[in-house]
Amino acid sequence: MRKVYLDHAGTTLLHPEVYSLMCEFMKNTFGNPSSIHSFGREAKKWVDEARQQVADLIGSKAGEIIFTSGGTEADNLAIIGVAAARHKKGNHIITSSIEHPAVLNTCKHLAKIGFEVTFLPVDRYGLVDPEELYKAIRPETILISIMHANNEIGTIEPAEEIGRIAKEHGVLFHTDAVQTAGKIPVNVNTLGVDLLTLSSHKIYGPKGVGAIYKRKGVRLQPVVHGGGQEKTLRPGTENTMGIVGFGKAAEIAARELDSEFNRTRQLRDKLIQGIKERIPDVKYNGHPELRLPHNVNFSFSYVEGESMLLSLDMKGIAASSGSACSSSTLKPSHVLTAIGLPYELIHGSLRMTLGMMNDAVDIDYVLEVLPGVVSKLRSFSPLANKLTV
Amino acid sequence: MRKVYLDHAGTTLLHPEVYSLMCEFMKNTFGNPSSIHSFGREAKKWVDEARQQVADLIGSKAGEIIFTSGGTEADNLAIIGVAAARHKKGNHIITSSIEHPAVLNTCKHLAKIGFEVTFLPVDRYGLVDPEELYKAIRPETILISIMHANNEIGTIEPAEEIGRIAKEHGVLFHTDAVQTAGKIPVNVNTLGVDLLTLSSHKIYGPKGVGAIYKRKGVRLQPVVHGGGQEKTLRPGTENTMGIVGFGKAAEIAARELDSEFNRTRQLRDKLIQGIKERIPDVKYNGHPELRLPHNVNFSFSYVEGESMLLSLDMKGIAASSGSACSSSTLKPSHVLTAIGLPYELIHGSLRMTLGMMNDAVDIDYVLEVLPGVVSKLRSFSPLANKLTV
Amino acid sequence: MYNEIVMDHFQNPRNVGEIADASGVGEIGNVVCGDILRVYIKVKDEILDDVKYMTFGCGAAVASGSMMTTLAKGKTVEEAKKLTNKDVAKALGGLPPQKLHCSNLAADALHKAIEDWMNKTGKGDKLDG
Amino acid sequence: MYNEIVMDHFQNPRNVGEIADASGVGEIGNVVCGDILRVYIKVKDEILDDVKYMTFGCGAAVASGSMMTTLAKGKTVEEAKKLTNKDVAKALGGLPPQKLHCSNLAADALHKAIEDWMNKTGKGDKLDG
Ligand SMILES: Cc1ncc(COP(=O)(O)O)c(C=O)c1O
Ligand SMILES: Cc1ncc(COP(=O)(O)O)c(C=O)c1O
Repeated sequence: MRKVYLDHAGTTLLHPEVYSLMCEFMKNTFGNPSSIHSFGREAKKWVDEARQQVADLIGSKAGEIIFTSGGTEADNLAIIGVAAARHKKGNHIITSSIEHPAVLNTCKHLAKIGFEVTFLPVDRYGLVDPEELYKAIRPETILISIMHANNEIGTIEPAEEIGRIAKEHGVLFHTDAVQTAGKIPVNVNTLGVDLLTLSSHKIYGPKGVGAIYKRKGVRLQPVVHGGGQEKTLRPGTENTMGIVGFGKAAEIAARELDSEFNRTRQLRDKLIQGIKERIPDVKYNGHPELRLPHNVNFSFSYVEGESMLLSLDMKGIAASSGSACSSSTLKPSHVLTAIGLPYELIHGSLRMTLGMMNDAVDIDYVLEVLPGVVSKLRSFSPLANKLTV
Repeated sequence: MRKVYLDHAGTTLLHPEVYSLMCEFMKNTFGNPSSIHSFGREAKKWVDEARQQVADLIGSKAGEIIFTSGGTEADNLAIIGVAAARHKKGNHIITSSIEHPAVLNTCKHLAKIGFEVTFLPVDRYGLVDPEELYKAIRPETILISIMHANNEIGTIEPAEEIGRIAKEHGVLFHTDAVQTAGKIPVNVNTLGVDLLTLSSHKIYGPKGVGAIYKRKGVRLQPVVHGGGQEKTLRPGTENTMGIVGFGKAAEIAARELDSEFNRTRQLRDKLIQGIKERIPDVKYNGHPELRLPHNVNFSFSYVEGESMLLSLDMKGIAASSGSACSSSTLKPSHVLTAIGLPYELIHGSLRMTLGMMNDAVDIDYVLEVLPGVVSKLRSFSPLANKLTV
Repeated sequence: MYNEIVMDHFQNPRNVGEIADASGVGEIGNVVCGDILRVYIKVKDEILDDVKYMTFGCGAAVASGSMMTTLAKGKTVEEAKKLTNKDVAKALGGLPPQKLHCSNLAADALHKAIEDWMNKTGKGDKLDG
Repeated sequence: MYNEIVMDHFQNPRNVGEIADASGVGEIGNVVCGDILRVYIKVKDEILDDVKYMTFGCGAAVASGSMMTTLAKGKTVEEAKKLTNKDVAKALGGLPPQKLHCSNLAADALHKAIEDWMNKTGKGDKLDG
């Protein structure tokens, strides 16, 4: 059976070059980069190189990159780190209602311990309104954390404008660029960010490693306490093999950004077009233009997402959904809720995210399989029959 | 040149079986364990197996293992997690003055935000006195965190006794077993611990992965906030390849515990004996019997540790030191300070930790090289000449 | 995640559809939580001569509906009343813990359909539970 | 960590030892911080005819002492007074940032030795800095 992996926004396979390098590294280099001896110094060299590679992907300096255990920890370090370092300056944080749980739940945690958090609404495409942001800023605002692009619906936020507004008010700006770095151009200076989150496993690097970009001079307090690693901002023996893999993945992503952008965008548009043509009663989610090149998100009336996922999986197609039943928390997607989708369409949502593993034949295969899956599930849906019979 | 790695307490190489398994896993399995589709389910199977392997190493149930990004994060999760969950019960924590910075600095952080922390002293061997612990417990004590064995001097603490005292007082007991699990028998029930920290890279597993054992029923709050992974206690996409490697390493460590214990202990005793015989003016640090089988720690009068490390390194020997200059924080070892060593001997300390990479020929080589290194440095030491000339 | 029995019932759900002249209809769930199960029964001589269901729901819901109808069909009304959500989950060989609540729809919907039939036919007071 | 020049001076430190009939001796550092550097000078006709040092210290301290003595030897006292810790670090091709403070011992100890000689010989007031 053909296998079609359409969950690249969830995680990616290792790029073959990353895989080779990691195996080579793991075989030969095991030192602790903090050690003085030759084994340690050798490991440090690799970590330093990876730091430069990651910095190059986002136009920063190597010294501004702090490696973490992933995007989630990087988001926490940025937000809690600023909150703890600046709480005497103010206690107000602005974020959006469509952030990844790593940002959203961190902000909710801060709200519980005394910070005030504004969760900005978004429009039906998932866009934050810079006007609203402007109005939300108070004298005690210390941080704006708004994602660069959304992981579910692929909408790209007006980060540059947000960066300008933040700067104008002397407020720090953090953006979660987990879904954009390596997919669309990301430059910390163009964006005007002070803090930016990266994750390795979304760009064909290993899982369990990420980074926070911290503009020189921005003060953070650590979330995790311990030894002196990563300038004491992220203590713990470095995940050297993860970092080495991440560095290589960043280098490759930068190198292949343009070609992959165009390639996946074409596949994306073919898939979107095909679904609209072949399946009735669908809703296209997210922005038509301000959209990640690899993101497709539709809701199919009358059917439930997990059932779709299972049916597709049996045909070798891997995708994801914002339905309550397909999430570990059993809650419907807060992103689809925020863009105003009714429950039925949230539960009936399907996200397909393209990447290195896909080609045009995959899209043809999906377009062949998906209509049958949807119509079978609709055939015994009480909603379909209430509404259409 | 012969290479002799004597820093196994710092970090270890990957066991060849771990290496092979990780490469195989990395090549074939990349799914996100939280995903419903076949790629995700396949990854989850591997993670589940690793969880069982780690549980088996310490006699716990798989459901009591929470994977983290390393020993440091596990220590933080245990201590901050309990403090946050139990702060209404009390605000007092007891630890020792020779903990790893991951525990020590976490406790200091809690002290800064309003908790009261007792740092128990140790005797000249590095032992905590259970009597003192007993006396330190107050009605508002919520947690005792005392390491199972010390990473610098190898002293094994009376954990079972501490466990009994904790239980008697209804206080939770956390132990950092990073240096003991896989080296000496560790069983969560025998020890009577509620929380126990593990790190993979000390037992021939990959860096950047660890675990906290949490006895069923013990409540923790997460330190890092985000998605639902690891029962929401440690969110973030799982470091699957790290976890898989850790699991295998745990399995191997359990299998080879007895033989490696005996093998390294013999090498250790040969090295200790040899140093005492060949080098004058040395001080043996740590306990003569209650000691990790692979730990050797000496102070050499009149010489500075980093100089020793560099000199040894040039001869292919990798070791570590508690001198200020060899640490990233430029502070002399708090452990050697706590056992009452004068500054000169702290700066002149040398730790050699044995493991899989060592055999008897290594020890002979070290015993051949080390006396020359020490006497050369002593030859131009103002301390040696002030005192002995 | 799901075992083979569940996957079989999900892939080939038994007794899906509507019964035009049903003796009773019961529906449980709502779009908010994401699972709806509607059951049609045809009662003849106090026996469930036919049972059909429609569902908007996850794999567990589809399979539970299928298994429930399979178990209920041919049973007397009294027997069918005693059919529990647990029985359904058990017959499916178990469900993942976080999915148990989805399977809880199936027997409940059946009981509602029976209740509907009883009300219509005046066969007695409201069924409890 | 250290470059080749530093490692060379660490491995083969120049001018280690004591001068029995030194014109001046200077010592900087203490065991608490972990670095001690003691400098002996032999002054002839206002020239540093010989400079030797002893050290208890890290690689940077050993190398800095070695480089400092190499630079100072043969210089006039006035020239030697102008020798800075920076000069030593520079001649070593640079030191890791966290090690700069160790190298700061070398020129300071030399200045102390010169001061000692000046005090002994009544050559003038305390040298500053
Ligand atoms: C936008 C966004 N932020 C953060 C994360 C978390 O990253 P990680 O899985 O590396 O913790 C993800 C993906 O999971 C994401 O899509
Ligand atoms: C006793 C002890 N605890 C904690 C740690 C920290 O573990 P990790 O390096 O995996 O963060 C170490 C080693 O570094 C250790 O020796």
